[in-house]
Amino acid sequence: QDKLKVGFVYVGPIGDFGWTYQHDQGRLAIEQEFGDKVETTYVESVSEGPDAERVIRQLAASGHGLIFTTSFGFMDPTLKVAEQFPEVKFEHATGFKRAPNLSTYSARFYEGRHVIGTIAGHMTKTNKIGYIASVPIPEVVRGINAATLAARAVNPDVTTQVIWVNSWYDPGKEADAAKALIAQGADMLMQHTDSPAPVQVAAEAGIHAFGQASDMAKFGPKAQLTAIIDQWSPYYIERTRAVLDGTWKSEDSWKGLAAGEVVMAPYANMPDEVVAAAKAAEEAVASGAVHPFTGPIKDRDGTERIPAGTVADDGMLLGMNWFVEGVEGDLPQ
Amino acid sequence: MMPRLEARAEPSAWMSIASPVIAIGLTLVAGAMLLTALGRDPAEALWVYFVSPFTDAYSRAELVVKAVPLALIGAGLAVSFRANVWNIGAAGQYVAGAMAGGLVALGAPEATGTAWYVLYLAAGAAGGIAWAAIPAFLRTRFNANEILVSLMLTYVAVLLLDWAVRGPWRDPLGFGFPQSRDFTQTFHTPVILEGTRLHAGVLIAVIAAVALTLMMDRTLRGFELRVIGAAPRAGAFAGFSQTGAVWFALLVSGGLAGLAGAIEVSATVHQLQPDISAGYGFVAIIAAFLGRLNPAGALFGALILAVSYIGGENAQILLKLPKNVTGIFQGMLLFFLLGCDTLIRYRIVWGRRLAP
Amino acid sequence: MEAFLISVLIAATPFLLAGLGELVAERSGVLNLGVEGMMLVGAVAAFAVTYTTGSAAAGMLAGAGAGAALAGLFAIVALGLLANQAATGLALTIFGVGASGLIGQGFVGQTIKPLQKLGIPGLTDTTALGRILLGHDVMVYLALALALAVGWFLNATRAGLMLRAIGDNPEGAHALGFHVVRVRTLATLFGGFCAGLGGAYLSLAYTPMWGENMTAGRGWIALALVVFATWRPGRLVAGAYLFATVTQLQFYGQDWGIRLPSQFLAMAPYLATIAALVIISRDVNLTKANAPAAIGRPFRAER
Amino acid sequence: MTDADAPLLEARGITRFFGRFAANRDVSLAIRPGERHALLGENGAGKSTLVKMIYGVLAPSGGEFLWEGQPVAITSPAAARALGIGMVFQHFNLFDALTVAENIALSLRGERMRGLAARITKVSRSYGLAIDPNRAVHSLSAGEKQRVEIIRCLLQNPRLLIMDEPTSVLTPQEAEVLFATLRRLSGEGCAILYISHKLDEVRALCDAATVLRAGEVVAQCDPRSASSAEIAALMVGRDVAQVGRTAAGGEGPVRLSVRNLSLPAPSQFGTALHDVSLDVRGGELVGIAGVAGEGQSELMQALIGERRTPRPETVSVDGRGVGHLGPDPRRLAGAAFVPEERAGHAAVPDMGLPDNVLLSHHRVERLIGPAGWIRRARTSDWAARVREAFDVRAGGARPRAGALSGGNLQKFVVGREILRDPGVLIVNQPTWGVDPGAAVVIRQALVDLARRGAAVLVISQDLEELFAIADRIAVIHAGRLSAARPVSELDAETVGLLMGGAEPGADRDDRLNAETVHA
Ligand SMILES: Nc1ncnc2c1ncn2[C@@H]1O[C@H](COP(=O)(O)OP(=O)(O)OP(=O)(O)O)[C@@H](O)[C@H]1O
Ligand SMILES: Nc1ncnc2c1ncn2[C@@H]1O[C@H](COP(=O)(O)OP(=O)(O)OP(=O)(O)O)[C@@H](O)[C@H]1O
Ligand SMILES: [Mg+2]
Ligand SMILES: [Mg+2]
Repeated sequence: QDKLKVGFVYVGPIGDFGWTYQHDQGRLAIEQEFGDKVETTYVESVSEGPDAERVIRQLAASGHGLIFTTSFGFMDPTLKVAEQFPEVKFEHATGFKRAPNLSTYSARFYEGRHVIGTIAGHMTKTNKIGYIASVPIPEVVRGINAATLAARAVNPDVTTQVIWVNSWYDPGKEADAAKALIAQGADMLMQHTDSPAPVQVAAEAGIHAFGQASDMAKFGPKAQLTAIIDQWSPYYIERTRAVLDGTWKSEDSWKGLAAGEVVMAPYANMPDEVVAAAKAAEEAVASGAVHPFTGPIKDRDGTERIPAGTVADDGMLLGMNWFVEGVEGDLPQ
Repeated sequence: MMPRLEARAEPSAWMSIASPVIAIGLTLVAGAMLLTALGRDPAEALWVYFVSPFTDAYSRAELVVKAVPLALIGAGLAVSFRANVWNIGAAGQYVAGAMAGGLVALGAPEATGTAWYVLYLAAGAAGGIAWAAIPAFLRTRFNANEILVSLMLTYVAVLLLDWAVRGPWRDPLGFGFPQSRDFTQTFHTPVILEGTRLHAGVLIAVIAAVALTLMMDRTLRGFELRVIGAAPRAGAFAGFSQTGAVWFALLVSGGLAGLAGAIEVSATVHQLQPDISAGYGFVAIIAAFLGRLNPAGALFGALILAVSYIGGENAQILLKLPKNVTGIFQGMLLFFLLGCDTLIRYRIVWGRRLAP
Repeated sequence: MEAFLISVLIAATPFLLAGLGELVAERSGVLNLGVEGMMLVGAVAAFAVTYTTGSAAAGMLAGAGAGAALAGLFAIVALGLLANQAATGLALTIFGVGASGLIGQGFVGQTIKPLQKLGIPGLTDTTALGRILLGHDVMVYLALALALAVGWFLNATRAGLMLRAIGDNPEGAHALGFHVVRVRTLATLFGGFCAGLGGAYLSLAYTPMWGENMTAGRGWIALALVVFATWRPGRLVAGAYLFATVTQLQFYGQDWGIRLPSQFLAMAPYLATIAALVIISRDVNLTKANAPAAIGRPFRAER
Repeated sequence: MTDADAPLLEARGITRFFGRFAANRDVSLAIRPGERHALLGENGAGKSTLVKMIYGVLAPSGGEFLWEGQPVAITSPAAARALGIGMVFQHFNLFDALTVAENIALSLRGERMRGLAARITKVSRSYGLAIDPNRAVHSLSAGEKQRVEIIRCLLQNPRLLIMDEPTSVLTPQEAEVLFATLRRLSGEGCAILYISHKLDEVRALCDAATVLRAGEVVAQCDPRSASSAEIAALMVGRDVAQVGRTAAGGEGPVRLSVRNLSLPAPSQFGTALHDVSLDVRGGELVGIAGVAGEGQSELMQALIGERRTPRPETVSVDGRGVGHLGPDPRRLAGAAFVPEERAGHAAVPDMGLPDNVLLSHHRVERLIGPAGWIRRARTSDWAARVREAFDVRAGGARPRAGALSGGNLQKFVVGREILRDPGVLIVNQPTWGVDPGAAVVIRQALVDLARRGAAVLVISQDLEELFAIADRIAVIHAGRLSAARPVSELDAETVGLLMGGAEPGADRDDRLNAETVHA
């Protein structure tokens, strides 16, 4: 009878096949793992404005013992409710405010970007990567930079063309942006938006693309080289277990390939030697042998941001708001 | 035999009270059918939707919190629609109001004192007014359709806010995330019930709605708007200015939407971020119609909508019903209400009436 | 440039389809603001049917039918029960968003084969003009054909004449024995049919997938286009292409090095719409000439 | 198998309810081929209702129609047209945005547009009703619009032609052309069912008449052998009084003066005003005659102040230039107005009578308190006084203006202004569509007001009315106003010629030029 109720607050619909969809996969994994011992609940499409606090509080008040709030904008409301419900454990994704009963977590997606950058560097013939970017926040900028650095490490002539679509999810716009990038000569499409539309466009145009958030291979079986999958299940299962065991404590988790939170979809549509290079890159990052942001790194104005021989610390990564050399496109300051 | 509508000699006073009740009843019935089709127990689901939001003090306070912006905007829209001015862009005016307020709150981090808070609210209203002035100007000067202009400006306002909180107003300590600095305590709308989020905005909403109702029913200005809305040529005969009415209607509704934006931000999230509007501007249109285009009625309409929202959240939590069901409920409610309002002026007769 | 023009042609198609439907409805005196809702329901129905049957044609029809079904709801409330048309249309949009999301739940993340591209071997691939003008899916041409058909219908047929007469003076048309409500209902259904097709185009061709709210405001733009076109099909075609051009500019513009915050580029279509509205509307004679005099006005037949 | 002796159309016991109200009760009448049959009755007697049933627009609640002796169900206008029934409606039934040919095509089934224009031209020539089939209807004058309606019927080779108050928009000369057409048609065997309030006209044209009162047939008579007074008495059920007139009082001061008023056309559908000048003295009632659409509404708008001129002196009230001011200051200066259209212009149909008093009196009668607060009690009081003084009948204690019958609403909007005792009263179409009884009340009130010293200006398309009440008459044509001449110097013939634009400087070509300049 002592079921643990686990609540999730989503920013989008579970039907976005992207960010929220993957979190919901994590929720389902909890149910799978713990069966009768847990009960899960979710509230979708909660706007990051005034409604969030009420929803989170409602979950806390209705007997949920562990609550995941899965978007940055839920940070302050989560903190506020956490203060009111000290016995409830809270987990906030991508934020930076913690409390004794509030943990934060995120995933090092840029590690995956390093891998796809490596692949793109090998595969591109036009030396031009098209990058469909959602909104200019450090998370997105970091991904662009990681991919560009890795690609240029393989092939110094590569440039990355960024188009902002100002939306995390708008299939039409994403498709239009993809076409614009292809028209500009890009033969590799990367995206930091949630819909599979760019992969479809790539498939149609006969070029290659990388999926985002989930494996989008079926939207372009010939086009997708790999995808960076958000794999929240290991973390969700671990944290749920911790609550069940009574070992949960507040911490900041930022794991990547090594922990299986960032997973590369099966490598496809590339020569074996590129697969090998991709696997090597993946392995190197996972083992810690390579850090995607290892100096010397200059921003595109030529200023040295990371000196030779050092790696970027997490603080720098979290606040990254400059483009490395080789990135083309606007970056609002 | 096909049903026909037959005009009543005079609008039915009884139906004008009964119509919303019937509409809600029909929504419940249709909702129950939908829930049954989804394989849920309709009684339980309807209880969660429509009763559970009233069961504890916190939820009741939340109902009001949710209703305040809807009521403020809805009351203004009621005035505007009555004057036959179709301001569909309240969402944009709401955002503009929040931004104008933000200009004060972020620009004066050191400020203390109620005067500053009042200035903040005034700026919010002014922001909404400024944004609504654009369709007013284009309509009166160039005859441009205010429905479309105000609607398009909503997208523009949202993008402008997006740009501001990612650009010039971005919190330097916010790790680059799209949000402004927190407003200082000076610019927080005071909470009036400890332990809840119930804030003083509700007083402003009630005062505004009552004042607007009195204005519409009892003053020359309201009469003027009603005449121009009902018979523009009679308005010209009376010497009322059509242009003036368009300006007034848009500025009042825009000002209230702007005020709602400023209040909401200062009462709940305490900072600017891209997603402050939560669709209020659009939904407030329903609130206005639920209140039968009467500003005080918009209070009632806003409350009903708040119930449907919070009930919808509860249904997700307690019954794991998808969010979209809430949208369907709202759509149905509005359909039924509009349909039932017809009965105020018409009666339904089956077949031909051969003798009285 | 070539890709830009191709993108414009494709992006214009959903606007054109939905706009033509609304144009016919408005010409009969019906203002249905529910285009966005009808497009969404059309999109989800088309996807669902294509996914389950594998037939894109069946999907198209289903999308159109679903749009028409929603329009039928509008007709009952606004035409049958004489409710305020603006409010009914808004309700339709709210309802459509919810209903499409609910229906679409099981179809998220599923794929279908995109709509077949036509193309004339030899012509389509070899020349730039061939690539730009030929080799699109059938809907691109169908939308243009529909524009021609609507133009012909309105201006050269007796039924079109009757429809215009009803939009101009329903009382008079009634006294001549025309079935005002019936014709308006049909026009409304046609509007829903076309909006549904426009939605279907999004989920079958533009981006062959289903996602909640995937129309992203295109229905509202279609409404604006009708006013922009001063209720004339020919101008609607021009407007749709013009508008698609501005929309595409926000992406190609970033490419072409227009250094503006992307938000400002994203505003461009909306600002352009406003500018166009102002230019068109300031000439009262231009708007009045084709504006249906009785638009939005309820009509009740007494017999 | 038609009965040769049977009437062309026979109505038997026709009844029609609107809700509980019987607009027609047990109405029977018969029309023979070639007969010119008048349908008479005061406003609301049920004339239009009856003919709409004959034309299939409305369905009877009871009774039956016989066509050549056989019972028929006329279920739609198309069915009526198939039988050979044509109808010219009381209120024009044309589509402004369409051309003449398109308008006509709409009522002809299976007609090809291509040949139609030629047929229209042919028929219109043969009946002397010239019209250009390709013109847009909104650009036509009222008389021309009516031609379109008539030609529309003629093209169907009608066997029964219904005309509902066709002459209210025609000059006497145009009416003559119409009568000639109708006589010729009936000579060809076509029956005519003719509705009019103008009894002289009926007596000259028709050879049979049915009189309705309150929805019931009260008499059948031969109009040629009855006097107008007798017929009027049958219609109203009592003798109709004449307007009592005393001679105009001596030369009062000029209270209303219009000086060189020119205004461009408000839209492509409107008429421009050219250099209009006129003086009305206290104690005097001046009439402006003219057929519909010659600038009356535009003049009225300019006089009310709905449209203004930059120069104050274009319109003066008691010597004060108000041409640049809106309606309220003009009212404060002592003027009062009754525009032509009662529902929607002079009154808001959806509002009650007190609110409709407020409409024109809010400033002048101190119905507004501090801060714009409406003085409810005073306003209601005002409305009650109007109702009492002018015998405004309406159901319910607080009726909407729109629920009043046309005549009663007209009495209300006229009474509302007269009760203010204005120094200047300007009225457009004071008794349009109002029955003889109510018309007398209104006309008498206008005359009395003038005799109390006010300047009264009456714009009317009804010449008989103007001759009955005006001291001087001017004629408006194509936006120009002729000099006002004393009635004693005028006769209907002269005025009619002026109305047709016969006099100097104002022929039709000129009007067309004026329109293109301002378009
Ligand atoms: N659409 C309607 N619905 C209900 N009642 C109506 C309607 N139209 C008219 N009436 C009723 O019928 C009566 C007569 O109205 P109407 O305006 O048609 O009369 P009329 O022919 O103009 O009469 P009058 O002789 O006074 O000019 C009024 O009492 C009114 O209440
Ligand atoms: N649609 C309607 N609904 C309710 N009452 C109506 C309607 N149409 C007509 N009536 C009423 O029926 C009565 C007869 O109207 P009708 O129009 O036939 O009168 P009429 O004799 O033609 O009068 P007029 O001389 O003013 O044209 C009027 O009292 C009128 O108000
Ligand atoms: Mg009448
Ligand atoms: Mg009549």
